[in-house]
Amino acid sequence: MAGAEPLVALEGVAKSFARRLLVQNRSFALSGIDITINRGEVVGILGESGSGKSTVANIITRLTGYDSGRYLFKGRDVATLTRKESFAFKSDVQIVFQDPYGSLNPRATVQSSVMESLLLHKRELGKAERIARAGQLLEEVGLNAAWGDRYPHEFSGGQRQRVAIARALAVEPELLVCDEPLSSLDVSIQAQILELFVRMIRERNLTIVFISHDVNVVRLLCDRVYVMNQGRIVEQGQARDVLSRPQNEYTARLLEAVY
Amino acid sequence: MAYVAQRIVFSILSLFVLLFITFLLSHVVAGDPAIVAAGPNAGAAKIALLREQMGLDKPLLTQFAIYCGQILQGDLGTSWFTRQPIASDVLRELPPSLELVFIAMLINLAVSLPLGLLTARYAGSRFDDLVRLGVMAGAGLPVFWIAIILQQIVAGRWQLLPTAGRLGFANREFSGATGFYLFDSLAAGNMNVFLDTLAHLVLPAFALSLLFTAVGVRITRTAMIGEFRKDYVTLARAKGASEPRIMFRHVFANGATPALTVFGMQFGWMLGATVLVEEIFGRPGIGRYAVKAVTQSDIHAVVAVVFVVGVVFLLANLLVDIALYVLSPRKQQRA
Amino acid sequence: APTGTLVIAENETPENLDPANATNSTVDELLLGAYDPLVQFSAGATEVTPRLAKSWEISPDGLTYTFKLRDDVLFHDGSKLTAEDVKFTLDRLKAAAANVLNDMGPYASAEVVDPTTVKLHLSAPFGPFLSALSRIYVVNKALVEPHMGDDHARQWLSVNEAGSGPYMITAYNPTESVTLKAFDKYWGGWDGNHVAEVVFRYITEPSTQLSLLKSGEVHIAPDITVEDKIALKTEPGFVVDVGAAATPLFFDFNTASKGPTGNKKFREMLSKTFDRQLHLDQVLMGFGALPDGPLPANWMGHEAGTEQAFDLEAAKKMVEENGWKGTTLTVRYLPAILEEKAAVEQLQSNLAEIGITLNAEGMTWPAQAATLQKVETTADINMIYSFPVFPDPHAILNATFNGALTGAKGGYNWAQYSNPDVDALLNEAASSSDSAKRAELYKKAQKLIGEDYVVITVSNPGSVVALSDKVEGYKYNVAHHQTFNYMDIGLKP
Amino acid sequence: MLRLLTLPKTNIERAAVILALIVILVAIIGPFVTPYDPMQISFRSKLLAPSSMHWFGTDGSGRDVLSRLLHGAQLTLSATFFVLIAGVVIGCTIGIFSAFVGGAADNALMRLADIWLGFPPLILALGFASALGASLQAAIWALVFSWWPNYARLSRMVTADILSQKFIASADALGVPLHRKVFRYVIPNAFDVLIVQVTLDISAVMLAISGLSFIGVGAQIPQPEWGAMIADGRSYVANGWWIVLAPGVAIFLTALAFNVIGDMLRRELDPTSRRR
Amino acid sequence: MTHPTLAPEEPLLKVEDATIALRVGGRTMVSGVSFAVNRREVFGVVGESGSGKTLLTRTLFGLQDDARLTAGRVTFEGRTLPLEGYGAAVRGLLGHAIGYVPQDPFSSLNPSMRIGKQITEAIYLAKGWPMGAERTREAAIALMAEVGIPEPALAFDQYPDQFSGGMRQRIVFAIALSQEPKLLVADEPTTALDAITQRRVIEMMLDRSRRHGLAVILISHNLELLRQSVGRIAVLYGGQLLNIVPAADVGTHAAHPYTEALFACIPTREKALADIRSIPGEPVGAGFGTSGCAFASRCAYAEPVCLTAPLPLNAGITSGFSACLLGRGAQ
Ligand SMILES: Nc1ncnc2c1ncn2[C@@H]1O[C@H](COP(=O)(O)OP(=O)(O)OP(=O)(O)O)[C@@H](O)[C@H]1O
Ligand SMILES: Nc1ncnc2c1ncn2[C@@H]1O[C@H](COP(=O)(O)OP(=O)(O)OP(=O)(O)O)[C@@H](O)[C@H]1O
Ligand SMILES: [Mg+2]
Ligand SMILES: [Mg+2]
Ligand code: NI
Repeated sequence: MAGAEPLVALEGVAKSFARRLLVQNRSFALSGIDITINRGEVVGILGESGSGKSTVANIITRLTGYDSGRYLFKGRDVATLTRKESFAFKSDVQIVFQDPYGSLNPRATVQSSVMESLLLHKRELGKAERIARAGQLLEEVGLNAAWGDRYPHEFSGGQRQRVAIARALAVEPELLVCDEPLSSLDVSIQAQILELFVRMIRERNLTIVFISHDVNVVRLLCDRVYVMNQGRIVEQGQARDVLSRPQNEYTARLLEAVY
Repeated sequence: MAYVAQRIVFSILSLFVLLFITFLLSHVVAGDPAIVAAGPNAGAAKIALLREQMGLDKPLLTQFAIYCGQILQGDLGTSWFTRQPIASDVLRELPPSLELVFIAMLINLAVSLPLGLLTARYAGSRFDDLVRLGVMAGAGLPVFWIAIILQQIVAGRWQLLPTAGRLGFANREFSGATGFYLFDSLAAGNMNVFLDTLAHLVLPAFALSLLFTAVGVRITRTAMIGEFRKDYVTLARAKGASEPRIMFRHVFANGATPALTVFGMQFGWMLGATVLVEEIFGRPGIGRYAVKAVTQSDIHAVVAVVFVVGVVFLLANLLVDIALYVLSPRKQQRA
Repeated sequence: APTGTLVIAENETPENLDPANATNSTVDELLLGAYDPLVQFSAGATEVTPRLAKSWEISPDGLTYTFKLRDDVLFHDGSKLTAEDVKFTLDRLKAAAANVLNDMGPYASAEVVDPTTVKLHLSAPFGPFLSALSRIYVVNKALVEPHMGDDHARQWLSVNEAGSGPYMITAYNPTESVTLKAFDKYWGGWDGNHVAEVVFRYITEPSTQLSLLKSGEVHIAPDITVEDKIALKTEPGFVVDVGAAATPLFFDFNTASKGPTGNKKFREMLSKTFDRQLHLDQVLMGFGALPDGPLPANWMGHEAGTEQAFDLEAAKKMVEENGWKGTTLTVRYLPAILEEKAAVEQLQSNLAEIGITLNAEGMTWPAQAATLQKVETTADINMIYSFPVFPDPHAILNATFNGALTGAKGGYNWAQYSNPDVDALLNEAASSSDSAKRAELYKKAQKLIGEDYVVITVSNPGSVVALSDKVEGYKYNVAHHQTFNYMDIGLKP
Repeated sequence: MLRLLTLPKTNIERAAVILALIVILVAIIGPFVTPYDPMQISFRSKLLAPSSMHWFGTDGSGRDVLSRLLHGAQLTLSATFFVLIAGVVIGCTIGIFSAFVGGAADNALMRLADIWLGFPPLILALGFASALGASLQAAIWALVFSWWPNYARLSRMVTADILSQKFIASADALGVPLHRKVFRYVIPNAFDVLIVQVTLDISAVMLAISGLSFIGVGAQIPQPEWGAMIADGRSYVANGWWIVLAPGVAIFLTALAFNVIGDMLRRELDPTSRRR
Repeated sequence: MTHPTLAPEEPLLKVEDATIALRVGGRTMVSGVSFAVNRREVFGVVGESGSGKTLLTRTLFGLQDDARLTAGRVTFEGRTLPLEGYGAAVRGLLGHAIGYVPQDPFSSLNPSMRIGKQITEAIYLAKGWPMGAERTREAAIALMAEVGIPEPALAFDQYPDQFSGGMRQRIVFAIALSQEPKLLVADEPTTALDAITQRRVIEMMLDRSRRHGLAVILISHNLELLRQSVGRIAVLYGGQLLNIVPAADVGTHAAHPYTEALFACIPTREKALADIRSIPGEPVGAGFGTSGCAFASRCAYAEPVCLTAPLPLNAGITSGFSACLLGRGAQ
């Protein structure tokens, strides 16, 4: 992919959370990180709890801002996007969260949750078409389209995660950010969703940022990996290399601790 | 200490909100305060004079500043009804009410804490169901109604307790330095008066406390039940600690803290609710004074009561919070 | 020597102790024993008798009254009462524009002749002047003067007592109780059976008053319900005293109103809508006299038949003829007084039947008084008792109907009624001392008032008081309605 | 409404639901089914003890207590519901706004609500009512005035809780516009918590209104508001205990019924007791 | 029932055919569970979320109020605990004989009690005050040092909120160990901790067990963790105990089909993507309420009999066992 423009480029992005009003006691979530994601890549971000992984995900999807540095999306600095372009950006980048119980509106049927994506970003579709598309998407992620009029609480965790993925895919994003999509699922379901990801990566031309603290999953799924610790990127490179011959001392310790 | 400072700052802020509310009541909602202050039968000239004296020709913000200044100097205005400085009226009426609330609070705590703890421990049991029904019933009883009924039956029909007043006839001469008869009588070593005061307090305090006790039990139960679900209870059981030990050594201290914060607030609310019982039991007090003032359209006196009750409320909360903070070992966490 | 303690229940708390407020019975009953007036109406008397004044002379033109004072009167602080104190008292009341002076007519000034002689000057002759003086309580100048300030010592006298009467106010807790103790150096001496101490306990609830009376904690309970009083009549240990009161209760129509009550015809209709007989029978349970016009029927100068009889049919016809259906009126009254409430409910109920809505606003006396300061804030109908300060037609008619004493002018003419012919008749009657002539003038005035449909005289209630049978010497005093002659009362052992 | 009938688990809850429905029904049709005119004075039949003619007796002015009770249900309940609805509308607008803007404005608003909430509502209402003049309307507004912070705080807490959930973040990632977020996401999800709280508050508000009427700053004669009826009857407790008893029991039972229902709703609807 | 001759060493804890039902409603949540833990053995229990691991252990050790043992036999150190009044009987063993470490280190310490106090309280409850306050304190401090708390003397007087999750979990261990129990039950003691801390805590526990001869029941949903840490693993699924398998046999055909399938789901160091195979369908939770094998609906080998036949009761509870109706995975 050399030469091609990266899809996402974070350059020295930093972010801190103010802890308390007045008191100058800032905890740094991120301190000046650089991340590049090329089209078609599956990039893993590894790190322990609190290392700043979710913050990166939120910055990439523009759910949160950053204090300094630059974020280039398809070469454009996102800070310069107009309102309209910002809205369009949202159909290019989608996110799947960890907690399948919180990531769907409990008061909307799963079908309408999926259709909402279409309603907002595929305005050209009529209602019947939207319903058809939603059914199609549900089938694609391994759910029965006839279940569309059910509410999230009628589904298991794994099924909800499938709905969340269908909802994200509905707008046909170029980049899918997955923030620990497996970690709150049962072991046997984790494997199912993992297989779903593998299939999607194969079938769709998706670029994926896969955030996880599970070294083994990242090893299996990702091309490239960033290892984070305390808001910094401590190591990066091809997944195979980094995870078998870690250069960084922290990475080594992490790998060693993993069962 | 930062926590204490923060609480004090918050209380001071609250005081200003309180001042703002009372200012609103007396200067905006009630209409022209000069007319109100002048009282009936005042001529136009007097009203005009008052208007100037009270600074009512100035902008509202200046008026508010003047108002705050006056009140912070302890000047609550003059009652056109009793013609006395309201501050001295209120100071006279406060002790009997506080005494009443104090006893009602004791009843409340004495019932709520153990009952809350026990129902939390035996949540879901028949006993718990029964208490919960009692709590919901208690929370539905009109204070003034139960006061009338109690007075008629316990004092009237059974003659078990005195009907009305603060002291029995034989002790009518009694007076003390603080106005808190319970305290004054003890200080004077007069057990007779002490018991008499107490007897006169039982019915009104009980009537007053019912509603609050119902809420108190519920809150204590909720707080305690949360504690019982925590793993440290499991760990204590696993250590082999006995149930009483778990309840009193472990759960109680942790669950009582949030409950006590609410009891602090209840103190103020109870003081407000004295309006419903004092008149029925013919007791002097801030509640009766307030009702009187309302019916006399003595708006300044009413507003003063609102203010004073608010201040007592703030103080009670501040004291409870600081006490909890000082007693609590987990200083970092609370700060 | 006086012994024992008399406890009296009272439903309304006193505003203050200021003699300037002596028109208010709750205040008056405390001052009655604590202060001395120049002359007094004793319980049962129809004429004034000497008190501080040993004797008096009236100048032939009726403009100067000269009083000879007793020289053995001591104030409670031990100092001697002199003519200076009398002058000071009246000067202060005048300067403070006190309500008690409303009934003093054209009183002008006081003059000290010598320590035991004081002259009072009037700007015009005024028949009931002596009677009116019975409410002027003489204060101790030496004590009060330092507190005059710019409020004429109102604040100080509100909580302090400076009198010379048989009893001293020793404890004043206005929401709870007031205690008076016998003054052992009282000039009148303490012969006979008297109590050493009087306690007023302020108990709002009639039912509580009843309980306390029954348990012996109070000796006199005036405010329990009529039904309870009737029940007590037959109960051993209690006495129910019925005094022939002269305190007519009025519905005052706002005659100056721009609303419906400004219309005489409308008022005519209204004045037919109240059944006095029913009120007397069922609310007062027969305690009282059926009113026939504003003056009690046995009073000098009473004119019969000036007011409309109850005739709801006729009223209904008038409403229909004039298209008054759907009118909404407001009445203000004192909810603490059960009779007032019952009367309002009765009127509401009757008016509802003929298609008129009557909203009621319960208020207290001073609050209601405050609304009378302007015609615009005056309700369509106000309820008011006339408590005549002395038993003379003037005390009722002048206070209630004189255009100079409208509510807007600070008086008790709450109908805001102003008829120059009536005013002239009342003034003429006041300045005369010829009884027959006065009676004639008052009759004329009543006719005119009746033709203007100013008020409905609701009732002439008796004063019904429940007492423990230990109480000896209680007597109803028409001139001091709703008070108690505790200085004459003794307790049976 | 139908759902309400399927929720009760115990006999007490069933009884409470039935009682509440009866009370609401009475509040709606009560004024039309009174056996006697509730305002009609009839001194000749005053203070009659309960009998087959007058089930709950008559009061000091000879009015049928049952008729007044039935008529008063409408007055009492409509006043209560008005306070609650106005309180909810005002409180929730402020609360939801506060949660959305966050930051200093949020902080200030919530501190204000905290402080406001602290003051004894009865006293605050008393002050307000006396400033406005005594009437049922004044009492109602006085209570709204002192009640809104409850809902401001609650709705702000619930909204903040909802806003912190991931489904809001996914809505943000999709670019869901604000109004849709408020009406499709926040309000439906906050509804259950609010309805539980409102149900539990019914008794408190009802008690407060009748308390204000009792001390004379609420309903005026001849309005048969239940608290005012108690105030009315208290002079007669010695020889007309039923006048005080009937409205007191009515308040008590209504409050109890709504408390039980509130408790039941909390069990059934409150997400904190349901979420895993 | 007649017993075969006991092995030379009798197991420390023996659970036979334990059935657990909820007190309210009486639903059976866990049925027919048998296993035995030998002295000094580290015994693992694995199962997906909701399979009943916590419910089983908490009920067995008298810590669950709302469930009870309705059938079965529990023997501890050769003493059989009566089924009637089981809770009270087993509570008598807690502390001095059986220790328990709850899952969440953040709530398992009393926040308003100094941690030293919490440890000495445990010592007092297990042994009284045989050695006096001062010695007890020293013992507690020594123990804290042993579980790896830096500056234990200082920590003694501190409150729980002054410690990180890992430290707190060590303190909880110290509390349990201070009573010198014979059996330690740890319910997912490390799931709330990050990977590095997790490994440290587990190793600390294993080390302690080795050195003091402490028997441990380690509950986890992490099969890989157990495989590397314990000797035998009991596999729970839907409230049934399907397999007791030596750790070495996990991932081979020597295990129950579920154990095999579960292992196939887990990405490990060694596996390639192709080695990962998911189990179709949704896991059933404890108390699923049908007869037959709980796993039958998802099992690749299932035959009709699996849906209906009662599971075999396990006799050989001190070694391996497979509940497979088709005889798979049985030695
Ligand atoms: N809204 C916030 N306010 C304050 N601090 C925050 C906020 N969000 C995150 N942080 C802090 O920023 C740091 C990084 O958080 P982040 O959620 O990005 O970590 P993470 O690697 O995703 O952790 P996890 O594995 O637990 O999800 C943490 O120390 C966290 O406490
Ligand atoms: N008191 C109870 N009442 C009803 N159901 C319960 C109760 N306790 C547990 N359960 C149910 O029993 C099943 C087993 O729960 P348990 O907590 O034992 O599972 P677990 O294997 O420990 O899972 P996890 O890995 O999530 O801790 C779950 O489905 C749970 O919902
Ligand atoms: Mg994260
Ligand atoms: Mg568990
Ligand atoms: Ni056997």
